[in-house]
Amino acid sequence: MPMNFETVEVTTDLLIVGGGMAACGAAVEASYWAKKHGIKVTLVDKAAMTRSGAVGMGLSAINEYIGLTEGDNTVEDYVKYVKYDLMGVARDDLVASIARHVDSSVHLFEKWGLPIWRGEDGKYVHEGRWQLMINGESYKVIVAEAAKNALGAENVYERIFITEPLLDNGRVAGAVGFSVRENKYYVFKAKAVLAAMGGTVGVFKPRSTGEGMGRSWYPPFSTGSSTYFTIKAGAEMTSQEVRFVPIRFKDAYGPVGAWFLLFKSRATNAFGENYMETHNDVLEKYGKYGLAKPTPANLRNYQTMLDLNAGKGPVYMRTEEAIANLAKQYEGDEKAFKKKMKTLEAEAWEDFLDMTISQALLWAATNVQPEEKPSEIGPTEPYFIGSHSGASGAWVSGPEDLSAGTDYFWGYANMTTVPGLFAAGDASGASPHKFSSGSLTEGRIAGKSAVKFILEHNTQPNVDDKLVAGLKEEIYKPFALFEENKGLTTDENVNPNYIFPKMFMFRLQKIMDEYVGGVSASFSFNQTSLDKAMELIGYLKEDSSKLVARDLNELMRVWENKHRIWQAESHVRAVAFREETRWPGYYFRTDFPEMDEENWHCFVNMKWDRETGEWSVFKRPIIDMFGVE
Amino acid sequence: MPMNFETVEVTTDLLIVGGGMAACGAAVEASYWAKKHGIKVTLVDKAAMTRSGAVGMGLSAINEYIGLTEGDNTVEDYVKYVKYDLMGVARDDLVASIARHVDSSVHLFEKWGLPIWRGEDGKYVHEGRWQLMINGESYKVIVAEAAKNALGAENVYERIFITEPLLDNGRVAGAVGFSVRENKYYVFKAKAVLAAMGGTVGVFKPRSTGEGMGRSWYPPFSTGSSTYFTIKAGAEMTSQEVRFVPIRFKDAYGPVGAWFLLFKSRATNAFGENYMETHNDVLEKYGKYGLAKPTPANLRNYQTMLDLNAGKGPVYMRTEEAIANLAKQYEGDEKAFKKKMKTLEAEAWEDFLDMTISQALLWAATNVQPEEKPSEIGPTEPYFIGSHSGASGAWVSGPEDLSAGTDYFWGYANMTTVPGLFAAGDASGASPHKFSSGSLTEGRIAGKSAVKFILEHNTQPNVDDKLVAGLKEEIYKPFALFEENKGLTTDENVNPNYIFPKMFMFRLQKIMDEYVGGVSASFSFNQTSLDKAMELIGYLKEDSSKLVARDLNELMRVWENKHRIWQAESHVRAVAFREETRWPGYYFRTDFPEMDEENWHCFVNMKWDRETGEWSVFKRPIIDMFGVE
Amino acid sequence: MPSFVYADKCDGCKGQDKTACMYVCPNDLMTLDKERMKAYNRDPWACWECLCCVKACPQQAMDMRGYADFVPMGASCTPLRGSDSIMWTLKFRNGTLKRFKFPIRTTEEGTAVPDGGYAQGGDINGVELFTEPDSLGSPVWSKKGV
Amino acid sequence: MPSFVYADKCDGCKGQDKTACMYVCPNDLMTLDKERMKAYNRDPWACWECLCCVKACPQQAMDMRGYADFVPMGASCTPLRGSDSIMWTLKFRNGTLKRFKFPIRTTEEGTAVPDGGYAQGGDINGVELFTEPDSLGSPVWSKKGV
Ligand SMILES: Cc1cc2c(cc1C)N(S(=O)(=O)O)[C@@H]1C(=O)NC(=O)N=C1N2C[C@H](O)[C@H](O)[C@H](O)COP(=O)(O)OP(=O)(O)OC[C@H]1O[C@@H](n2cnc3c(N)ncnc32)[C@H](O)[C@@H]1O
Ligand SMILES: Cc1cc2c(cc1C)N(S(=O)(=O)O)[C@@H]1C(=O)NC(=O)N=C1N2C[C@H](O)[C@H](O)[C@H](O)COP(=O)(O)OP(=O)(O)OC[C@H]1O[C@@H](n2cnc3c(N)ncnc32)[C@H](O)[C@@H]1O
Ligand SMILES: Nc1ncnc2c1ncn2[C@@H]1O[C@H](COP(=O)(O)O)[C@@H](O)[C@H]1O
Ligand SMILES: Nc1ncnc2c1ncn2[C@@H]1O[C@H](COP(=O)(O)O)[C@@H](O)[C@H]1O
Ligand SMILES: Nc1ncnc2c1ncn2[C@@H]1O[C@H](COP(=O)(O)O)[C@@H](O)[C@H]1O
Ligand code: SF4
Ligand code: SF4
Ligand code: SF4
Ligand code: SF4
Ligand code: NA
Repeated sequence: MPMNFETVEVTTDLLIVGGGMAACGAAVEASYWAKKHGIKVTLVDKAAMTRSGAVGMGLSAINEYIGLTEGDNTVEDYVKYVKYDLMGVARDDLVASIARHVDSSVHLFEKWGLPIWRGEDGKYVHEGRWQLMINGESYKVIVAEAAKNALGAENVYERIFITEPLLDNGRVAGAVGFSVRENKYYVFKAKAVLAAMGGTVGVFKPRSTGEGMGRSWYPPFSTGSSTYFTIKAGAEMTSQEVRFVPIRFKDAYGPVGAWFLLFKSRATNAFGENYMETHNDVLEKYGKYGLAKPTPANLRNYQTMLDLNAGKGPVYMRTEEAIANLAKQYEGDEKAFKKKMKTLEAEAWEDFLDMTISQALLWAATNVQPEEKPSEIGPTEPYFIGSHSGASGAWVSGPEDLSAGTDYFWGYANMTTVPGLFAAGDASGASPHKFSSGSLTEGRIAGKSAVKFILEHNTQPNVDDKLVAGLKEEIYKPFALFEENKGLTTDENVNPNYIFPKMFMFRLQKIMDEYVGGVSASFSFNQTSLDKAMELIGYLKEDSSKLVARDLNELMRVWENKHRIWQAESHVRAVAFREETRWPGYYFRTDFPEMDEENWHCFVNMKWDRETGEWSVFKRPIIDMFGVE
Repeated sequence: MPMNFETVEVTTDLLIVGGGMAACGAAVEASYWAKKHGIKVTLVDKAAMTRSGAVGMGLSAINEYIGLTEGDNTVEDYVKYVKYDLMGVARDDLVASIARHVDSSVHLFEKWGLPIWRGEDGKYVHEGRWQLMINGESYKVIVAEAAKNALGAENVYERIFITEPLLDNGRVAGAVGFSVRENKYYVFKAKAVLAAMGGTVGVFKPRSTGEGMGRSWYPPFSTGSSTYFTIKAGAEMTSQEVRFVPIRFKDAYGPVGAWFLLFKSRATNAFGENYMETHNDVLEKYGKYGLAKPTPANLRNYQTMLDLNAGKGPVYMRTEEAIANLAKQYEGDEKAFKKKMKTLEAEAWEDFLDMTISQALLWAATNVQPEEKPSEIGPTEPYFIGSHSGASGAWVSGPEDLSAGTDYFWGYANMTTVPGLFAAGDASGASPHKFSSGSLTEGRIAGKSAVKFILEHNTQPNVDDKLVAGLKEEIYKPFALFEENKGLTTDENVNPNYIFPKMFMFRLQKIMDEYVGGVSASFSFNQTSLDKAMELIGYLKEDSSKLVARDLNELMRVWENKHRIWQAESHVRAVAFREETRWPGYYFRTDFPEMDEENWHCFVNMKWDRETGEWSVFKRPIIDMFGVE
Repeated sequence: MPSFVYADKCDGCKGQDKTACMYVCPNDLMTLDKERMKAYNRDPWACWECLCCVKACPQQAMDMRGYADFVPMGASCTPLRGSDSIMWTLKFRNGTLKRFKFPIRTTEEGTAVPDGGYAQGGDINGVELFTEPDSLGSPVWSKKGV
Repeated sequence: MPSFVYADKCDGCKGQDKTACMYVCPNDLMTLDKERMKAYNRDPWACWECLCCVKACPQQAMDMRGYADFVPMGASCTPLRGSDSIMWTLKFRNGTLKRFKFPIRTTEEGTAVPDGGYAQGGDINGVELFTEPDSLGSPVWSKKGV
C-alpha cells in the first residue's frame, strides 16, 4: 500500500450517513425542504446506493402498511401490535409517528415504479394484516433512484466508509471516513448529521462454518456503524438488550412470513406435532403479551425452541400441506386446479428469488419442490436491528405534537440526545416493526426535522484540525502496523504482532456465542458467563489496536470490527442490567428466568461518556400515550 | 502438478500400516518373531514415526497400568472397570488380553528411556488407580526409536498415505497409497496386514470456527483411515455408535484427568454447585453401571451437560481450591509450604506442556495461574477412538486361550473377519481404555499373531494389475479434475465443477453436527434427523467424485475426507439401529431416551459388502467370560 | 453461491474505470484484475449471494454456485434481468428445469420522480411530510385532542 | 500456535533435502520455500500446535502464536528441547514470566533397545510376548482353569 492519503474536505449543511432505506427517505424529504430554505444536503454511503443496504437484493413484501385511507386499521392498532409484540417495551410516540406517515411512503413507492400486487378488486394484496405483497427485485434500485434524483448526483458520495463522528462541544459537527477505492481521507463538516447506517450482523457466531458464513439472514455488510457512531458521539442508547432472532428456512434463511401468513402454513416437529399448539400453555405465563394475537415473535421462537431443546427437531414448514389446502377449492376443475397450482408455485419461488436467492438454489440443490415435501425451519443466530422485530438503537425525541411535555421530547423529532445528530431506521431504537417502508418513512421524518434544526442552529460548528489529523492517522494505522511487522515472519498470515480482521471477528463471535447466549449456548446466559464475556471483550478491545490491513477492502473490514465490538459490548451491558427474562426466544437469563413486570416494565438505556470513557446504564419509563395498554 | 507418477512396488510378508503406538508395538514384537522365522516386516506411515500419531506431542500420563506384579489389581478388576465404564458393552476377552500384558510394555518404556515418576518409596506415582505419571514430552520419540531399531530403517516407509486395501478372494493382499513428498504411487503386496492408522477426528463440527480448528482434542491428523481401510476390506465392524466426548479444559482442550485424580479437584457450576453431587440421583436410572465407582465417563458428562443445558454453566475446575487443599498440610511451615506450592505449580503446568501446549499458552494469555483462580471445563465435540473411552473399530478375534469355543474366536488374536487383516489400537473395537500403553500392547499381540498367520498361510496373494492401475488413476483423479476445470472461472476458489477438501469437510461436519448430535444439537438426535443426515451424506458421497487438489498435501486432504465420510456413515447407521440411549453424555436419542437393557445389552456390528456395496447392521451377544458381571 | 465469473465471457467491462459488478456489489467484493482484464469475487466467505453483480453484468459472464460448505453440487439458479422484468432459470440437482419471469418495475429506468406526482407543500414546522396529505389520501393522524 | 518461523533466523536447514521442521510435522504442514530458503506453515488452520516443529528447529527459528480466533494476544510459550530435558519459557499477557524444566528421557538418543534388556524367548503359538514373562515380572495371566 502506498502510504500517502489525500485529505478531502466537504462542507455541507445536512449530512446523511448511509444510503439505505432510511437514508433514501431522508434524502427525498430533506431535499425538498432544503431547496425551499436554501440548505445543502449531502449523502455518503460506503457502497453504491442503487443496491446498498438490507434491501439491495430485493424484498418480496412491504411489512408496514396501515391502510389508513382504506379504513383497514388505525394508528393505535399498529401501536398496540408493535408494543405487544415487544412484550410491552416500545415507544408509543415513535411507532405512531412512523405509522401515521408510512402509507404515504408506500404510495410513493408505487408511483416511483415498484410493482405492488393488486387483486382483482384493485386493492393491495395483503400477505398479512400489515404486509403487502410486491414484485420487489428492484425495490432498492427504484428507491435509490428517487433519492438520487432528489439530491442531485453531485451531492452523493459513494464508496466512502464513515468511521467516526465529529463533535463541537457536544454538538455534532460532521463525520470522517475513507474511500475504499482511492487513497482519500474524507472530512465531512455539517450542521446536522443523520446516522442511517443500518443494523449489526456478525456479532454472534453464525450457524455456518465455512464459505457459507456470508449467508447471514440480514446482510453481512450491516456492521454496526450506526451503533458505534451514535454511542461514540455520546448519544443515549436504548433497548440494546433487544436482539432479534428470526425463524427462517434452515441454512439459506429464506423468509417464513409469506408461508405463515399468505399460504397459511403450519409448522410441525419431527413427531408431527404443531409446537404452536402443544406449547400454547407457556403463553399464559406472559400475561396479556402471551395472549396477544399474533403471538409475539419472541414467544413464537420460544415455542419452537422448546421443541428443539427437547430434541424434537427438525421443525418443518409444511409447504406441501399448505399448497394442497389452497388448491383444494379448485379440485374437480382440473384446469383451474392446475392453473392455481402454477400460480402458487410461482409465488412460492418468487418469495425467495426476490429476497433470499440462496434459498431457491438450496431447494433446487436438494430437489425440493414445495408442493411435494416440507422444508426445515429454525432460529438463526441473533441480530441487532432496530427496524424489524428487534429494538436496539439510539434514543430519539418524539415529534412535538405527540410527545411534547413528556420525557420523550427534546425539540426535534428523531434527534438523538446529541444536538444535531439524528437517527432513523435500524439506527434508532424502541420503535420496531418499521421494516423497509417504516425505515424510509422515519428517514423522511428525520430528514425534515434535521432541516428544521439547521434553520434554527444555522452556524457551522468548529472542528479541531489536530483532531481531524489524529483520526486520519488512526484510520490508516492498520496499514502502517502491517508494513512495520510483516517482515518478522516467513508467512504474513501468522505473526505475533498483529491480528487480521477476519480472526478478530471470529474471536468476538465465539465470545458472544458461548457466553452471551448465541446458538451453541441455546440463547442462554447468566451473570457469571456475562462477567467472563466482559473480561474477554476487554482483552479483545485492547487487541483491536493490533488490527492490520493489506488493502482498502481489508481496512474496511478492520473498521467494521471496530464498530461491531461496541454493539457487542453495549448488548452485554444491557442484558446484564436487565435482571429478568422478558423475551424468551430471543434470550434466556437463566439466573432470572421469569418476566418481572413490576421491576422491569421499562426501557434499559445507556450512555458512554465521551469525557470519561465511562458507561452508565439506567432505566427510562414506558409512557402510555394513546391509551394503548 | 506434473501428471506422471512413478509406480513403486514393495513386496513383503507383514505390512504394518501406521506408525503410532499400536504400530510401534507391532513392529517391536513382530520383528522378533519374524527374525526368528525368516519373515519380512515392513511399516508404512503417512508421517515421520518419531512424532506421528496421537502421542506425537507427548503425554503426561500412562493411562493403563494394572500393577499385576505389585499385586495392586487383577486383570478381572480392569475388565470390570472397563466394561462398567462402557455401560456393559465391551469384550471381556479383548480387554483382558491387553491388560495381562500391558505392564510388560510399560516396563519396556522405562527401559527405553521414558521417565516414569517414582515416589520416595521407589514405586510408580499413580495419578489414579490405573494411571501413572510420566515426564512424557518424548514418549513417542522413544517408542518410535525402539520400533525403528527393531525394524531396521530399510523397512520403514514414511510420508506415504495409504488409501486402499488390496484383496485376493476375500483375503487381504496388501495396500496402495501415494507419497506426499514425491510423485510416487506405492503398491505394497503382503501376506498379512495390520491396520493401525489411529482414530477419526473432524467428523463433527468443532467448537472453534476460525484458525483454531486445528486445536481438536485428538489430533487433526487422525482422519479415519483405520475405519475406511477395514470397512472397505470387508471387515465386520463393531460399536460404531460409541463416539467419545471428553470433558476438557475449555477451548484448548487440556486434560482433566490429573486434576480430578491426582489433584483431587472438584468441578462446580456458575452457581457454585458440584454437578456430580447435585445430579447424583440420575445415576440410579442406569442400574449397576450408574452406581459403579468411578462413574462411567459418559455419565459424568451427562451430569455436566444437565447443568450446561439448564444454563448453569460455565463449569469450572476448581484448581485454586485443589491446590490450596493439597498444600494445606504444610501450613505453618512456610518453607515446606512454599516448596510444595512450587512443586504443585510445576506439576500443573507440566500436565499441559507435555500434551496440550496450547492450554498452557491460553492460561498465560488470559493471566491464569491455577493456584489463583479456577478454569473453565466442558465437553468437546465427538471423536471416534477405539483406544480411549470410545469403542468403535474392527471386530477382532480374541486370543485362543481366552476365547476359543466362543463366537469371539476365529483363529488369530486381533485378526478382523477378513483373513490376514489385523487391527489394533484405535483401529480395533469393543476394547476401550487401552490408551497409549494398551494400544502399543495390542499392537504387540497383533504383531505376533500376524506372524503366526503368515507362517500358516505362507503364500503371496495375487493382486490384479488392472485393479492396481485403476486405483492409481483414482488416487490422482483430483489433480486431473482440477486441471481440466480450473480455467472455467476467473478465480480457482469458486468453480461449479469441483469442490476443495476443506469445504467438503465443513459440509460433512455441519451435517453431523446438526442432525447426528454434535455440539449445536446438544448431542441429541432422533430417527427423523438421522434420515435427513443420510440423505445429505448421500449427496455428499456422490459429490466426493468432484473433489480436487492442487498439490500432494491437498491430495492427502482429499483422501482424508474420503476416509472420514465412511466413519460418519457407519456411525449414523449404528446409532439408527440401536433404539435406546445407553450412553447419555455421549449422545441422546430423543425418540428412545431410556437405556433398554433387555433388548440392547449387545454389540451393534455392521459390515459393508464388497460385492454388492450393501450395508448390514446386526446384533452380537455380550459374553460374560470371567464372571465379571 | 458465492458469485463467480466465467473466464471466457468476462471482458472486464471493456476496461472502463468501474466495472458493472464492482460498481454494484454492496459488500465491495467484486474486483478487476487489471492484468487479465477479468473480474473476480475477492472474498467468497463474505458474499451474501445477493446476485446484484450477476444481474448487473452486461456480458452474462457471472453466475453463482451454492456455498460449498452446505449446498449440494450440481444445481444452478441464474437471473437474466431486463428493464421491466427478470427471468430466472433454475436447474435442480436431479436435472429438473424451471423458469420463472417476474415484473421488476412499472416505470422507465431513471424516471422515479421524488414527489411521485403528489401535490407538494406544507410547513417546516408542521407534521405533514412534503407530499402529504395528498400521498396519504387523508389528513395526518395526531393524538386525540391535539 | 499455530507455529510460525522468524524470517531472520531460519536458514532453511542449509538447503538440506529435508528440513527439520518439514521432516517432523505429523500433519505435513511445514514447507520450504526453496526460492527464499525459508520454511513456513502452509495451513495454520490445520495446525495442532504440537510444537514438534518448534522443538526440532536447530536454529530456534520457530515459535507459536496463540490461535488468533480465541487466544488473546501478547503471551508466549516457547520450548527449548535438549537431549535429556526441555525448558519452557512462558510469558503471560500481563508480563509475568515463568520458566519450567522437565526431564524428557533417561537414555541416550538412539539407544532404545527393543527388548529393553529383558530375556527373550517364547513360542509363536504361546501367549507370552517376546520379553515375557521377564518384562512382566510374573507369569502371563489366563482364564481360570486354562
Ligand atoms: C435483509 C432483509 C431485510 C428485510 C427482510 C428480509 C431480509 C432478508 N424482510 S423479512 O424478514 O420480513 O422477510 C422484510 C420484508 O419482507 N419487508 C420489509 O418491509 N422489510 C424487510 N426487511 C427489513 C428492511 O430491509 C430494513 O428494515 C431496512 O432496510 C432498514 O433500513 P436502514 O436502517 O436504512 O438500513 P439499510 O441496511 O437499508 O441501509 C444501511 C446503509 O448504510 C450504509 N452504511 C453502513 N455502514 C456505513 C458506513 N460505515 N459508512 C457509510 N455508509 C454505511 C449501507 O451501505 C447502506 O446504504
Ligand atoms: C491425543 C491424546 C491422546 C491421549 C491423551 C491425550 C491426548 C491429547 N490422553 S488423555 O486424554 O487421557 O489425557 C492419554 C494419556 O494421558 N495417557 C495415555 O496413555 N493415552 C492417552 N491418549 C491416547 C493415546 O494417545 C492413544 O490411545 C494411542 O495413541 C492410540 O494408538 P494408535 O491406535 O496407534 O493411534 P496413533 O494415533 O498413535 O497412530 C496412528 C498412526 O497412523 C498413521 N496414519 C494415519 N493414517 C494413515 C494413512 N492413511 N496411511 C499411513 N499412515 C497413517 C499416523 O501417522 C500414525 O502413525
Ligand atoms: N407466525 C406468524 N404470525 C404472525 N406474523 C408473522 C408470523 N411469521 C411472520 N410474521 C410477520 O410477517 C412478516 C414477515 O415475517 P418474516 O418473514 O418472519 O420476517 C413480519 O411482519 C412478521 O412479524
Ligand atoms: N467499547 C468501549 N466501551 C467503553 N469504553 C471504551 C470503549 N472503547 C474504548 N473505550 C475507552 O474510550 C477511551 C478511548 O478509547 P479508544 O477510542 O479505544 O482509544 C479510553 O478511555 C477507552 O478505555
Ligand atoms: N472424574 C474422573 N473420575 C475417574 N476417572 C477419571 C476422571 N476424570 C478422568 N478420569 C480418568 O483419568 C484418565 C485421564 O483422564 P482424561 O484426562 O479425562 O483423559 C482416564 O483414564 C480417565 O478415564
Ligand atoms: S460486470 Fe461482467 S463483464 Fe464486467 S467486469 Fe464484471 S464480470 Fe466482467
Ligand atoms: S453476490 Fe452480492 S455480495 Fe456477492 S459478490 Fe455479488 S454483489 Fe457482492
Ligand atoms: S527447522 Fe528451523 S531452520 Fe530449518 S527450515 Fe525449519 S524453521 Fe528453518
Ligand atoms: S505445531 Fe505441530 S502440527 Fe503445527 S506445524 Fe508444527 S509440527 Fe506441524
Ligand atoms: Na461454528
